Amino acid sequence: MIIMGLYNYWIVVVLMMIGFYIVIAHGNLIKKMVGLTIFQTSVFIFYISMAKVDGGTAPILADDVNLYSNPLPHVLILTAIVVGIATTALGLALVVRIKEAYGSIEEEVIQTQYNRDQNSLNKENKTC
Amino acid sequence: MPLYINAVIEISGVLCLLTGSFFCISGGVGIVRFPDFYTRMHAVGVTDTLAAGMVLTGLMLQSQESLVVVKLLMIFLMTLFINPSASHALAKAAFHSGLEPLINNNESNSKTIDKKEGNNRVGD
Amino acid sequence: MLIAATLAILVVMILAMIRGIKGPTLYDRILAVNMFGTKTVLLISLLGFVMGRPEFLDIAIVYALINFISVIGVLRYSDSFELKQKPQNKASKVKEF
Amino acid sequence: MKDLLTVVMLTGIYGLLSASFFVAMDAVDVAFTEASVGAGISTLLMLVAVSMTGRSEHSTRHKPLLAFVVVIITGGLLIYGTLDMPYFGTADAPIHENVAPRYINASLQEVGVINIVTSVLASYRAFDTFGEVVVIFTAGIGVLALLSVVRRPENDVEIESLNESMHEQHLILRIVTKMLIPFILLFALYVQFHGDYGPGGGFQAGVIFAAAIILYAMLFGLSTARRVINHTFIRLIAALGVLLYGCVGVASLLNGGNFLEYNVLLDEPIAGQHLGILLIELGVGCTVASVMVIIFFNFAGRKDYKHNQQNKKEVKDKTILNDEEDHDDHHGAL
Repeated sequence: MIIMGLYNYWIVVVLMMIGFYIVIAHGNLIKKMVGLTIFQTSVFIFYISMAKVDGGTAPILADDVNLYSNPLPHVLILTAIVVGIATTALGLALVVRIKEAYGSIEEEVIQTQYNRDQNSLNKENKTC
Repeated sequence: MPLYINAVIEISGVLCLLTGSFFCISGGVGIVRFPDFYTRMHAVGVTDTLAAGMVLTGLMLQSQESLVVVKLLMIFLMTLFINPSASHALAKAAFHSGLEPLINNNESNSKTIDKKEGNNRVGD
Repeated sequence: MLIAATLAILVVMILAMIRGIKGPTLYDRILAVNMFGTKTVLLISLLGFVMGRPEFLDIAIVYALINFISVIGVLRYSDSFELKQKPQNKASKVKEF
Repeated sequence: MKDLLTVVMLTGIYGLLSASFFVAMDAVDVAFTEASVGAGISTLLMLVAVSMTGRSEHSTRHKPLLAFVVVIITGGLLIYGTLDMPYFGTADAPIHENVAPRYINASLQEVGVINIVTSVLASYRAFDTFGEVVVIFTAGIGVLALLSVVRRPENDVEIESLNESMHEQHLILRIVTKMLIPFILLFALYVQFHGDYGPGGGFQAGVIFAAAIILYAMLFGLSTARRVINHTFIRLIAALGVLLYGCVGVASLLNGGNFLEYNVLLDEPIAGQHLGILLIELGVGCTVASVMVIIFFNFAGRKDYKHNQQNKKEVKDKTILNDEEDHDDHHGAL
């Protein structure tokens, strides 16, 4: 009973770790963005589940209700969702530009290509 | 007299909800069990609209406020418009992309292939 | 009764999710997403009644609309994929109609 | 999963699921936003991005074992941290004891708005929301800087011809969309101005408004949509929204109050609050809608542009090949 009251946090932690794993273990940049989205949603769920009060209803005043959920996390998350989509769009735009510049969205390919470019640049500088 | 009408409305609402849930579940079983895309689409496309209509009608019969009924009616109308056209677009896109329906019967299978080839020749 | 209907819809959502994960072709997955969306509309309208505050049906309306938009978008952008991959097949098919 | 389109589809399902979760948790406003954003626009943007960057994932995971160990350790520590947290749903958790009762009890007298979320968003924490709007605006500018392409009129003609062929294919969809779009726009306006009394507000309305325009652009072609909504015009609207928000703040400063203190805007404090909330929600709605439209137009525009360039290249290659063949023929003849 003592432990069971915490299950919402555990779900959040599991989701968060899934997102974290995708971000660090996958080389594909689009997948990294998906992982970030999952991570983000886990934070949303964390806030919203903290705002819930047993027996309370949505924080919109009504005549015969006197127990409401906490409106403050709702406000924070509401704006965070829209900001989240805007930043995701920015990240995807960066991914698209990386694809155009390097011809790939795999981290390793990009890294090797970058190193090669850098080496050739260095050589040119030395010969100069 | 009003009591009697209330009871009828209540019972018909419950019946609508029940049939709606039944259609929902049959569609769900269909989407998992059917062998290929087009049959699955058939299962979903047929039951989705009907089930949504049934459940929404059941809710309409149970609600007291008129605003709620109007909103439910709007959702109902929108599912009537949107679901069939989305299914249509999906089936069309799948067919255009060259996804073939699965045909078990050997005879009819060869026949359709013949037909297709003939059509293609004419088209070319 | 409302709770029974909600449970039925939850079961159907799980079935749709199975198809979405398993689905061999892309179109199976789009179908699963579409079905999931319509079931979410029903679930939200039912939840409003279960929780006793049915005036929040606006969310269900938004869902119905957004579901349509996302299906159209998926078809639009997956279509262009197929167009790139097999242009000839597509062209001949279009001629037939 | 190697197929990125599948990943995007499943992300869409995830968005739908999380929004139903928000409804179950009484957060109707959040569910509203997640419904319009997470399920619709974010899936769409990912799809466009995937269709530009390629569908399949090539590389294998790097050091999956190490990553797994790191994740397990972090997760274990976090779960250990949750042991001291208040239980789910308890009414006397610390989060409910500081400012929340004030918001719930005093909001009706102080702000006069039934929806507490709106009153906190637009009145108590208006400065915070101002920051968020600026972040959205900045993200829009960033996408514009990264993805905008110089368009020439000759490109338009080609895109149009491509669109014409598509129109004939999607006749039914086009008609249904034509019937739906006015309804969606009307509904967006309802959400915008009904935010005081029910779930809704500028953020949600903006996204729904943008979704209608995106639907139009997808089915009737980008150039047609651009003719309806001019590029310069939409950028102007995005900037005007932020400006309107800031101006309300400055106006309240000039009237002798604090920044964004609406009580001083009119004679009656409550009427002033209503006016202030209406104006800043309008500003938020304008900015969010136009930024979303800008983001989508730039993504889709870049895709069409790339597509056209590729087509042109292919055509050019073919003509060059043909020319060479012709030359060869001449040589042979000579």
